[in-house]
Amino acid sequence: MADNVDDDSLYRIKEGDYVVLKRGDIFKAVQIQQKKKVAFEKQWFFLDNVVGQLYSTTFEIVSGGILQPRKPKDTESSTDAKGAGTDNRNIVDDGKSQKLTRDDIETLKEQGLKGQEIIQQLIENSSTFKNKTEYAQDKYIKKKKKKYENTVMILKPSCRILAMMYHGREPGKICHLRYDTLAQMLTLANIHAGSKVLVFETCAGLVLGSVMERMGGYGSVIQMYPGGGPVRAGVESFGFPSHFHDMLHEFPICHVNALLAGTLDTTAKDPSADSKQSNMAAKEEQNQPEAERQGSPEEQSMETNSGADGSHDPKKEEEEKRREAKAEERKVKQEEKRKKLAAAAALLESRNADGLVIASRFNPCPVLMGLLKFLSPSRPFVVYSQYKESLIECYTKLKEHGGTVNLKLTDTWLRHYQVLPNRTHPVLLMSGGGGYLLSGTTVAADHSKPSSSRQDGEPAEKRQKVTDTEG
Amino acid sequence: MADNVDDDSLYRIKEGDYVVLKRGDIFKAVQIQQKKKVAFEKQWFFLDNVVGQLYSTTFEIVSGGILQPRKPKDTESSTDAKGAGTDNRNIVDDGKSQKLTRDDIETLKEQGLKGQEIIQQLIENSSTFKNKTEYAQDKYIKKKKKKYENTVMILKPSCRILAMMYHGREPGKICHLRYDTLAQMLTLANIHAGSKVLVFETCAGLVLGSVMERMGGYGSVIQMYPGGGPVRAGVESFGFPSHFHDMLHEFPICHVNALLAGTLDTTAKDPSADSKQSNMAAKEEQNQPEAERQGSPEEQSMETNSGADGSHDPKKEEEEKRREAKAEERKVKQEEKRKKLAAAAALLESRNADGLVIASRFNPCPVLMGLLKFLSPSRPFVVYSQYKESLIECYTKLKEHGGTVNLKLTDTWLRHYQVLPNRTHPVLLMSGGGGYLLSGTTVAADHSKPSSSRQDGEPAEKRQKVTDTEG
Amino acid sequence: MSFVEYSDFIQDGDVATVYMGHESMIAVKVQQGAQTQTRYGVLRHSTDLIGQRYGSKVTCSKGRWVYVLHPTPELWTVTLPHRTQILYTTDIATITMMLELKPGSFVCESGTGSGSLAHAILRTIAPTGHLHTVEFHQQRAEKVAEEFKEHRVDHLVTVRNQDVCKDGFGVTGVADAVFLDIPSPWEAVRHAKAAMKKQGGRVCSFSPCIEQVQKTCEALSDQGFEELSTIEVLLRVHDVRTVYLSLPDFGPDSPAQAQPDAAVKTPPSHAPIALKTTTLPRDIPGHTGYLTFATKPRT
Amino acid sequence: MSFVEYSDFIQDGDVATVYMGHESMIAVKVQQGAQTQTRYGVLRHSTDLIGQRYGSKVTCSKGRWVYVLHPTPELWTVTLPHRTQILYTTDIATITMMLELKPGSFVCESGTGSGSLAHAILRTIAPTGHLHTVEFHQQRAEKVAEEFKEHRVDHLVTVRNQDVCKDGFGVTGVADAVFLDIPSPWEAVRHAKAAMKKQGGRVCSFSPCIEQVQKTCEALSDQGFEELSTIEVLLRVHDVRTVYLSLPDFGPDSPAQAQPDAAVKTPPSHAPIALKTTTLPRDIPGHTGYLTFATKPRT
Repeated sequence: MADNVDDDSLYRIKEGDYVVLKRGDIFKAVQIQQKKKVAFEKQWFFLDNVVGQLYSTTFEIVSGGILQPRKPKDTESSTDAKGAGTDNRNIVDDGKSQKLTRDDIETLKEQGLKGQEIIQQLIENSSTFKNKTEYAQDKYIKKKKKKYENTVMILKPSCRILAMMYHGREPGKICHLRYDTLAQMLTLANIHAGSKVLVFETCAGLVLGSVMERMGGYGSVIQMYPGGGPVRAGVESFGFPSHFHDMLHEFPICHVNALLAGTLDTTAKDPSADSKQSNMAAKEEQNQPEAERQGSPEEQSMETNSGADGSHDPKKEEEEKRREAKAEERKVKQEEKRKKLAAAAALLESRNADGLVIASRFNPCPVLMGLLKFLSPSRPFVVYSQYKESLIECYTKLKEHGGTVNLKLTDTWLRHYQVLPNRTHPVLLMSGGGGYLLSGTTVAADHSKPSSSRQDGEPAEKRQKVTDTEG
Repeated sequence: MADNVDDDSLYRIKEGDYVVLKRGDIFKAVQIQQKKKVAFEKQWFFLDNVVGQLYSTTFEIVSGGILQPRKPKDTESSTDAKGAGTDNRNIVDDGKSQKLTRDDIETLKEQGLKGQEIIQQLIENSSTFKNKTEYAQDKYIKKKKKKYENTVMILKPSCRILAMMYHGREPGKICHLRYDTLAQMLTLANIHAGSKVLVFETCAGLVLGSVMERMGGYGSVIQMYPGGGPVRAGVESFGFPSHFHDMLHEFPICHVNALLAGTLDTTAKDPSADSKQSNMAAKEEQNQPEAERQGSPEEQSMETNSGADGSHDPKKEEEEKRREAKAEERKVKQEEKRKKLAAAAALLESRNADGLVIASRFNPCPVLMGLLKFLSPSRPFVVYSQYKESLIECYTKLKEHGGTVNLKLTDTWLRHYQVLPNRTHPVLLMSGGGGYLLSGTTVAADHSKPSSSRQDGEPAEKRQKVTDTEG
Repeated sequence: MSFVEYSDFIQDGDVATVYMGHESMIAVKVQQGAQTQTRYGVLRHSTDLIGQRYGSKVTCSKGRWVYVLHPTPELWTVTLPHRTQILYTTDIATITMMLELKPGSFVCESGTGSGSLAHAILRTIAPTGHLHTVEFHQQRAEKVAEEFKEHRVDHLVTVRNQDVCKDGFGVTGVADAVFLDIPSPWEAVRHAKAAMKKQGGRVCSFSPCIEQVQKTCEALSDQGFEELSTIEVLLRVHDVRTVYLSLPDFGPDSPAQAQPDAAVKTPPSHAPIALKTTTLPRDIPGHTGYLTFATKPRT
Repeated sequence: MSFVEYSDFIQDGDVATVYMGHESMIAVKVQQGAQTQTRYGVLRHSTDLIGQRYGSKVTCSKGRWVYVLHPTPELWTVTLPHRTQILYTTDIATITMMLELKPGSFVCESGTGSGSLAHAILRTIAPTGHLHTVEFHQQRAEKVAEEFKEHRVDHLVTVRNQDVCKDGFGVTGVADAVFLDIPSPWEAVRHAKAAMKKQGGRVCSFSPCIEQVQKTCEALSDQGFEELSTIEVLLRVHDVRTVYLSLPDFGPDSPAQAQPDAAVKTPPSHAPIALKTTTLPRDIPGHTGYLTFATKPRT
């Protein structure tokens, strides 16, 4: 009890922290920076005041974008308890919808009413509200909240929160990977401290970060990345302590074949590879689906840009000098890169990784077949795809190829509930699809006696029941 | 009130009626025949006694397979109220499971305990029962019910009951078409009295019968059938009044092209077509999935064989005579067939059918494209398939081809609930898949001006949003 | 045109469905001389609609075209004016089958609401059945009666403006099936029973909340209903689309290819593969209501 | 071997998973000299298991072979001896993420049951976290403690045999997360709160029935928990298969072909097409339980 003060220091917001802003179901990851305007749900504010405050505090946005801690009692919203659907048959639709005028609302604001109270007023003065479907009511409230609510909670980031944030705000950036599906992946791949895990993802770093969180800084994670460089914005949002980054390695997949063939030279720098990589970086950019490249500036700002390459130089006279410095810098960087590559290659060469996680916009089958070679026998792997068809291909290929057992093609179905007295029911909207997973376990390649008729490397019995006659 | 007696006559079971036996969730369709042993849920009995009784009566099976109406109070089962899961943590697993011996059970039987009471005794004397998952408990009760329950309810058949029966007992025979999916089909195809509907199905006649039920004897139904003859066993199980059959027509799809080309000759008989048809009948048989040809004799007996062809003649001496008689009979039949064909052809020729329903084990795309030609513009059609992939093909083809709007590829998700005081939850097992539907509406072929760039015959706007960039 | 009988050509007084695109349709009352403003421009009824074949493509004033479709209860459900929450086709289809509706069925319903279900019932029970529908909101009862007339199904339906929980359905011993979509269905169960034929029939109650279901099941059991069964049916609409998946470049396959001269500036030639697939919308209906069915035994 | 650390080779004392086929696995305690009867024949531990690499194919006495896999919490869940109803991987994965478990987390759980969830928790919180698990059934508590020892995770867990509703978790102010799977979770909510760190944390309650959920939500609200969220996660396992679809024969296409001589005895040459697809099993899990999550705020 005496060390409460010490305890709390871990729970205080510091400058430079990666935090998550929350209002209702809406999340946004930002870094705490002094004097930096932050946009959230159509409002602007500064985070200067939150430094030193405790995590999970709710702040009120007051004039000038200043954040003030809200009084404890004033907890979040009770607009949920609205009683839709069940007793709305008595309302006469008199054609007049909202009885409050804009002036009325301004008056309420001047009287110091909180956003939530104003919304309550709006609901009570709306004759059509009760006539709306519950779904429409939710929509109405959300819209009004966006307009009038002015609180924000500041949270410590976690896999749970970031997975929900990405799914809610920018599903395209994470290949529409739903949080419950990500949860399955982490468990099916037996991610835990002390193991050596391969990750191939184009989910903004969310999957990588989630794997790292589950490993708690123990063991090693090798990010197998396509194109010019590893994408890590999502990893930064986790705000891991710096030692977590010691376990993180990266390896460009364009060297996979060379590594497997034993022809990868990591002792000297390879300029061709570098130029090739930047080529691909450009290409990478182009391959980004349009929807992802669009998006409002606000949404884009959610992600901190990783990598510091490609800077502009406006001043012509200093060009020469800077070019030299840059060349030097590049050399140092390349040396660093080489070392990193060598370290990652060393980890991979032994082909004894403990797990493989794939979640990308690439066709998963060749990715899987290529990376599976790095696993020890008796280790789990899991592949995510938004499309069942591409996992059918993986499944078929693995059955042909052998070397895996326990293959399962699954998806999960997620339902949220409203639990309120006399108004309990599933939430009226649900997520359409959470994506599909193919999971399995590697086994030792069969060098003993090639099994005569069967190639799938799995004992018969059960399988024979599900032949293709039915239907 | 005075005509109650008259009313009831419609509700009394008559000899020759097609009825449905029911016990719990188990249904079986049979015809009432004197002195005919009926097998149901591992028990044998005679239906002689039920003639003259009211529909929906529950009967007790007493010795010798005699059915006796059960006393009214003695309603079905309360073994549902068993209280699983929630309070089973206190049970010590002492290794002894069922405390009742076989002798005990026989004694109970001799004491005249009803099946249901015996089951209750078994449950109460089972120490492991409460430790089982609720799912295992259900399984246990079902197994015991099968063994000890001895009542059967006799129902008037209906689309609802037969659809549930087939789905529960022989899903392979109806292409795994779930009852709720069938319900969607009937509604999406706007099946109603007075219209002209085309049906192509290999669902034992269930879909055809359901369409006929919804048309109530008004209008016309043309069964488009593949192979040697229309399959109608399921239709018979509906027990329709005879005038319903006047609206039912049949047309072999092997004449579709000839009909469309205007070369189908329905005035004279065509021997080649007949031999071809019986050829195909044989082939048809072979094509039946193995699982469907197997099945217990009991299950097979559920379906009355349609068609009377292919009889054996054991007595050699009468061969000649019978052959002549048979030839004559065949002539008469062929003439009937010709007339039927002509009638169906006449209905089809005008190409103004009001609806099209397809549910078969055939690849749906060519079936759909072939039969859609017979519809008027602005008429609904619906195609069922167990496999989404084959409906994607239909969808793509229709978009290319034009002539339809309002295309929707859907499936439904069906959940049953246990609603009991303090034990309300979804049923622990649910049906995996109910199959997929593609529905749409025909429109007039566009003869005016060929639209330049677009072929899909659907206004733009919304469609352009869902292009293929995302993901 | 009627909602229970197809016609081939559009006539004055019909209610036609103007199809502008998926999920974008309107119902239009066809009147000689009238015109309708759509977002594709003006439709002139006399020239653009009357006398045209249902299913025809019609060009609006802005040069964009639409299809004019024959009304069906299902098209009506997506175009009707909402005066209340309505039932949609997925639930309606299930209700229709599970209540065993067919031509000749006598049905009681409450509340009528916006008439979405009622139209589907009428389609199914025509030409010899009858629907008794009870709506306690007067304005709504009048409005829906008017629509039944316009849709030429008024001979099949009786609309009553009363409180079903207090006054019942206004008929006794006639119904093969009863449908309840009211806030307190348990209060109407005894009226449902009274409305039904003594030989028995089917009943259905639609409720969004599980507490309503619990109370209704209790009332149904108390009133001697049998075969209680509560279900939920959800629709999923799959979007058919082609997606493109990139192929990974694992680098040159053999050591020979790995020679610098071979690798330099050769961009990876792995073109994305096309995949025909379906996706679900981001949000889909997660719940409409629970459907509780039961059988009234002979009484 | 341990449940929190991989090894490459099977050693005496390990618990190995013998994989005989999909859904057909057993857990085997490896002991020098022992043998295990499988349906594929006898496995002799000394020769067939000890010293073999995990993932190896091993031939049993009947000549059929099996794979010997390294244990994981997920394999344990499908092979463990059921002493109670257990939680399965789909729910466990969701619980693990939603409770924000990770290395170093301090967790309280009740009841321990058959230990299915506990193993998954231990895997995730190792090497620096701790699990306090409470089971009021003495026999079960002892058995599971024994298993933890065999699985070499006993240093990460404290098993208590007491009634959580009466006596709580036996610790105060230490837990980052609490999990409840008991018949009356609402009675343990205050104990959950007491067990948790003053800075806050996450709680989860698993209940099969909605009434339990309603009472638990009420208790959580009353005790000041926030962010209440009740969800349900269902797994669907898709069977990959090839199906064959017949093609319809609409007869000869052109009048020329329709000549008798062309049609006679020409069997339809429409070979079925093959389709790679998936199907769902006829019956799938329809419900396991509701998962209610909440956040304990700073107190």
